[in-house]
Amino acid sequence: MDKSFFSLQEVESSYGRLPVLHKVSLQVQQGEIVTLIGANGAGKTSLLMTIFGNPRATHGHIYWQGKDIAHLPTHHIAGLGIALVPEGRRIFPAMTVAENLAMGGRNSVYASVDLEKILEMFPRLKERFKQRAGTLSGGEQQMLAIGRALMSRPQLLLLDEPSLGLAPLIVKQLFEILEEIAKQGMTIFLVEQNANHALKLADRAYVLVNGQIELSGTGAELLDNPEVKRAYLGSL
Amino acid sequence: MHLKHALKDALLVGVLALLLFLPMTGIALAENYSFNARLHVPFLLAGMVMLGRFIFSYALHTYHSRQWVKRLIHREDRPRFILRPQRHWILLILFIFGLVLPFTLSNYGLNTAILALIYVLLGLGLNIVVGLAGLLDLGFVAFYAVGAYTFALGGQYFGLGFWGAIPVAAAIAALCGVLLGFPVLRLHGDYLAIVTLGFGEIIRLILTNWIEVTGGPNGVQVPTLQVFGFEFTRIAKAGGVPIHEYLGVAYSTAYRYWFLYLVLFLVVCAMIFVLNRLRSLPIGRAWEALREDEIACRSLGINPVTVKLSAFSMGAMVGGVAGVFFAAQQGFINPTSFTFFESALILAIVVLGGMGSTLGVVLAAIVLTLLPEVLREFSQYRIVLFGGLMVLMMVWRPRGFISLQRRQFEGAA
Amino acid sequence: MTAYILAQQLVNGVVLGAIYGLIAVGYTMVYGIMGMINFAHSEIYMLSAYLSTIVLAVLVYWGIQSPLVLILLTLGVAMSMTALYGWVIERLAYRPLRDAPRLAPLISAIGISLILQSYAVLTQGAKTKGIPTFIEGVTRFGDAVNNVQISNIQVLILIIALCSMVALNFIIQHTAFGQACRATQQDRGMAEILGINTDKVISLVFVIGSAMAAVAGLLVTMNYGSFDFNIGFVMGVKAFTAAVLGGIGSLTGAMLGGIILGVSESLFAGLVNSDYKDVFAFSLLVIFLIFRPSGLLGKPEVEKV
Amino acid sequence: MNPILRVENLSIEFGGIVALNQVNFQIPRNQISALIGPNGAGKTTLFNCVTGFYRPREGKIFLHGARQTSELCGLLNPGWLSRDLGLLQSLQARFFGGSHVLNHLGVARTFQNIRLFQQMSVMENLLVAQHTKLKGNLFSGLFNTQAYVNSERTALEIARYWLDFFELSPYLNKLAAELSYGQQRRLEIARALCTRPQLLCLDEPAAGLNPQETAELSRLLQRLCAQSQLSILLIEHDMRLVMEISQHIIVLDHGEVIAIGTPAQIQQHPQVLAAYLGTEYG
Repeated sequence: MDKSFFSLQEVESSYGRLPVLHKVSLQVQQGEIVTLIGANGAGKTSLLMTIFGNPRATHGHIYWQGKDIAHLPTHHIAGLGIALVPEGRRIFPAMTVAENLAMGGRNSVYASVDLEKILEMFPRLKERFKQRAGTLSGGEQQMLAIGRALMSRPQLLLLDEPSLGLAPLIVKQLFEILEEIAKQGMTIFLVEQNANHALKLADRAYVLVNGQIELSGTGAELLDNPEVKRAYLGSL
Repeated sequence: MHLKHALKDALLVGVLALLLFLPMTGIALAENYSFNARLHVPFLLAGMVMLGRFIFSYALHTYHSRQWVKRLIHREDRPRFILRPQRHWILLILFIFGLVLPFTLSNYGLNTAILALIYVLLGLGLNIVVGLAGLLDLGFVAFYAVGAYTFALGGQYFGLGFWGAIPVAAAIAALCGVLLGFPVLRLHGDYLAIVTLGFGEIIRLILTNWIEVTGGPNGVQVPTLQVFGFEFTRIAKAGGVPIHEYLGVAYSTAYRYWFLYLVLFLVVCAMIFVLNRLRSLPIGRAWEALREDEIACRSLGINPVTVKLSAFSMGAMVGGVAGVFFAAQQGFINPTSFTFFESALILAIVVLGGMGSTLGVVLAAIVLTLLPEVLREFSQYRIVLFGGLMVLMMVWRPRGFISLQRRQFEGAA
Repeated sequence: MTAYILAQQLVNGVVLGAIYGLIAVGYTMVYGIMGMINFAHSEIYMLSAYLSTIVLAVLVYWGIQSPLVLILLTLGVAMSMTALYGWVIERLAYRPLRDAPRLAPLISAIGISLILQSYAVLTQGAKTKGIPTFIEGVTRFGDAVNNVQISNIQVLILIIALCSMVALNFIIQHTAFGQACRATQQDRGMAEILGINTDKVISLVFVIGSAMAAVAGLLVTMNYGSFDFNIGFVMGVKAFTAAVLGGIGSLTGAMLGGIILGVSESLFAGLVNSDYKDVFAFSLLVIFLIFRPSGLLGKPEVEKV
Repeated sequence: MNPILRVENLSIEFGGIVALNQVNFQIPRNQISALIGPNGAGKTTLFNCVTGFYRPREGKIFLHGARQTSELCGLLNPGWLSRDLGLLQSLQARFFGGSHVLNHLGVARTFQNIRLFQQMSVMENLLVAQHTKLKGNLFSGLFNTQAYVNSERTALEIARYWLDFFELSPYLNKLAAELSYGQQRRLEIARALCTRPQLLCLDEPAAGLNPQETAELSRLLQRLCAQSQLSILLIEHDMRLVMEISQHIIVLDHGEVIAIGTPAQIQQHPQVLAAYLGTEYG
């Protein structure tokens, strides 16, 4: 039994015949912010989706609080205290903000308490509470997606490229909010292309290349790593 | 342990089956709002289901049997057997066999053989639309009806003969295909299916209700078959010469069937040849490409509208020709031959033959027409069987069992 | 005179439309959630006519006389039986095809409808079946010659249809299941990630759709008094037309589309030609699909490249 | 600059959200140009406008072909009777969309998520691409007339040439679905080239490729541009590849062009660094 809070051990998965992950092992300790960076198509999103069983891991183990969850159906995993803010936000556009948040908290007994807190954290959502989610701006939708994930009172929050398509100012706000959430004791696993922001926020980081973990270390270490600089931070 | 599990599983399924079967099979509605109970039937059926389920779940308790079944029932998007390029002498033997066959059959056998060939033709026609171009047409019977009525009404009003009817019916059916195709090509998959279904029904309703022209539900007499001035009747009806008098042999009804069979057989052979050729021609490739990915086709400069229309009208044309033969064989047609059920049957042929496979469609058409004839007492379960097979094929082998090998190209020079 | 005929056709049309709407619900919900036309839905409706007649016959045989008890019991039993059929069909013929190419579930559905039709013929015979009229009485507005009639059965149809639609709308809009259902409709993968068992949701949608078809089945048989194994087909295409008219995926749209189709079809039959009323309905479907495939209440799709 | 493509004031929106806003740029002839920017910046949308899959709300796109200059948006949104298209094609464009016409003018593309004809063989994929170039109708094909045989021979030769170029010759009879991911990417480019384009648009050609495959692709693209009269526009996230092969870069952010220039210029551009490459690393 692995004692760590959350870990992947030699996980492999594929979409049909196309392999996406190759023996990925990583771990996240309670209270940490861990980030995973990598180029487009490196398999970052697939990794998060594999944790949720779609595609299913064809090999390896995913341990959550000492239990292998690699074979659980997707809808069971949410009930275990893991929440995902997916790539492209994937809010329910035809539902109101209120309904979207309610969807996140449907299995939580603390839903009404948490709703207050979340609306406090994201005042914009409070203003638009009865509005259809599809009419929100990109940044607001991202806040909604995060709020929705928090509604289930998760112990581990997975975020997939939350800064995608957002203006720099909004990205800055977003990372402040993530920092705030982390301060309240949330464990965060952040997948980002915006390596610069992510590495600054993270305690530890992994670099994914072609479905394999190539590098790992503390955020600061990787920020100074010339290889990382070259490939992901754009200075040649 | 697994025995207990299997028993529990079987019991559950059995109770469910009993619930499902109880009212429909256990109670037969009779005249005057009364009913006859025959409760043994649902129990029998449920028992069978239970037993089957028990054997199945018990057999699955080992890892190996599970793996084996998993492999067996795993859906495969490719046909199981791929035939190498056909040997010409086999084709020749089959061809000669087909030519000789009618002379060995009784009138009843001849009729069945002709019907089988008509379904082969219909299957091949629909195969172009559904199998190759991937457009689900549920109103294919409309073109069949158009062909049949073109011959019957054309003969009645314009003195159209059999030979004339074939190209005219082909042209009119193709035109109908284009007319239907143009508006509906904006629709994708499911919508297309339902609109073509509606179209088939519209044609049938018009045939039923436009009594002054089509004779309505009473149907219409098909002109007597006349070829180069010869007739196949005992005495001349349409001003020609009865063929037995000309040849100086005794009259037999078989002559007409022989003639029809042979012409139809040649048409089917020609059709198979054309289809085979088409698959390696630009248009056939474009149909398949369109089925695979329409957006990619557009990016390559292929006009999806003309390609779809060509598939639609080609298919319709073949359906129309089949209709002429049907009318000629029946001698009398009415709208009841052109219901949705007929469309579903043709679709079943295409699906069971493995969509897109010419050989498969030919075999499926022959088997599906002959099967009920061979298993007479079984024939009432025929439709259940077709339906079940359709579901099974989709779940298991959506692309059929057999297919011919694709065209092989030589390597770079 | 024509005003009365017009009014009468209007009444008949609304009643007919209510029934179309009930069946359209099944199409629209399944299409909304799975993006496929449940072709077998019309045969479920056909089956429900048999089931309710059988239940009714058995109940009468057991000596139950009161019309209200009869209707409620029949409705209850027929709905649950039909729902069971819907559930089993989804399990056997659609669930294995979740990620198959688009045509596959449609063909599988056609297979199922062939099976159901012939199941009805094999077990109950091909003859037309009857159902006794046990609710009589007609309300007339106007004098002896010029009048508009509404039979009590028609009133009952409207009441039951309205109640079921209101109930269904409440379920979809305000219950947890309804929310799960809408979430699944908008993004199945995300709903699954949020902990919704979407397989169960889809099963339930089939169950609900089938139960609504059962309501329609009983009401239609009570109204017309007879049915056979063929009634599903035309009714199915028309109900689907209603669903498209209203905008597929929308419950209110289904009801609205049903009423519009029912009324316009009755008016066409009364004013133009009753032989071609089905042709009219089908043409309406074709025209709508071509010029406004998103229906009256739906939103147009954006093509994804 | 002698541009092959000129985009003027292009704007498009989806459901009220502006995806492209007043975009202006030019693509030089016979060079490799790259379109970069963060995810969601509108790159693929722009691609879809250039290749005819989206109709922009306003703006013009000019393709300066070898023989004529065409305004692409006008072809997609013609009047009832456009002079360039003729009556039938105009009607079709109005009712069914006419994106395929752009390919006839010399624009070819690949897709981010590979769109091959999976159940057809490699060679057939390449022949489908030459559909419009194959001479003759149904009957000339059925009866193998000389004209048809000749045009098919030419098509096969062209297909074999590109197969050879992209090192796919050994697989010509395999189904596209049986190829590896990298081979599928290359086949998709070969297929686009079989339509004999003047402008080739590649949507993330290196996505999902491993470093060797990417290097190989880079070499092939450079060779391609050097030896044929071809202009290439590509969307790519792999900055190493972009900086290596492209002579001209356009940076898009939030639907607007924020910088245009050579790789060296782009790497120094403050706004680009802020929006995309990271603030402190320049």
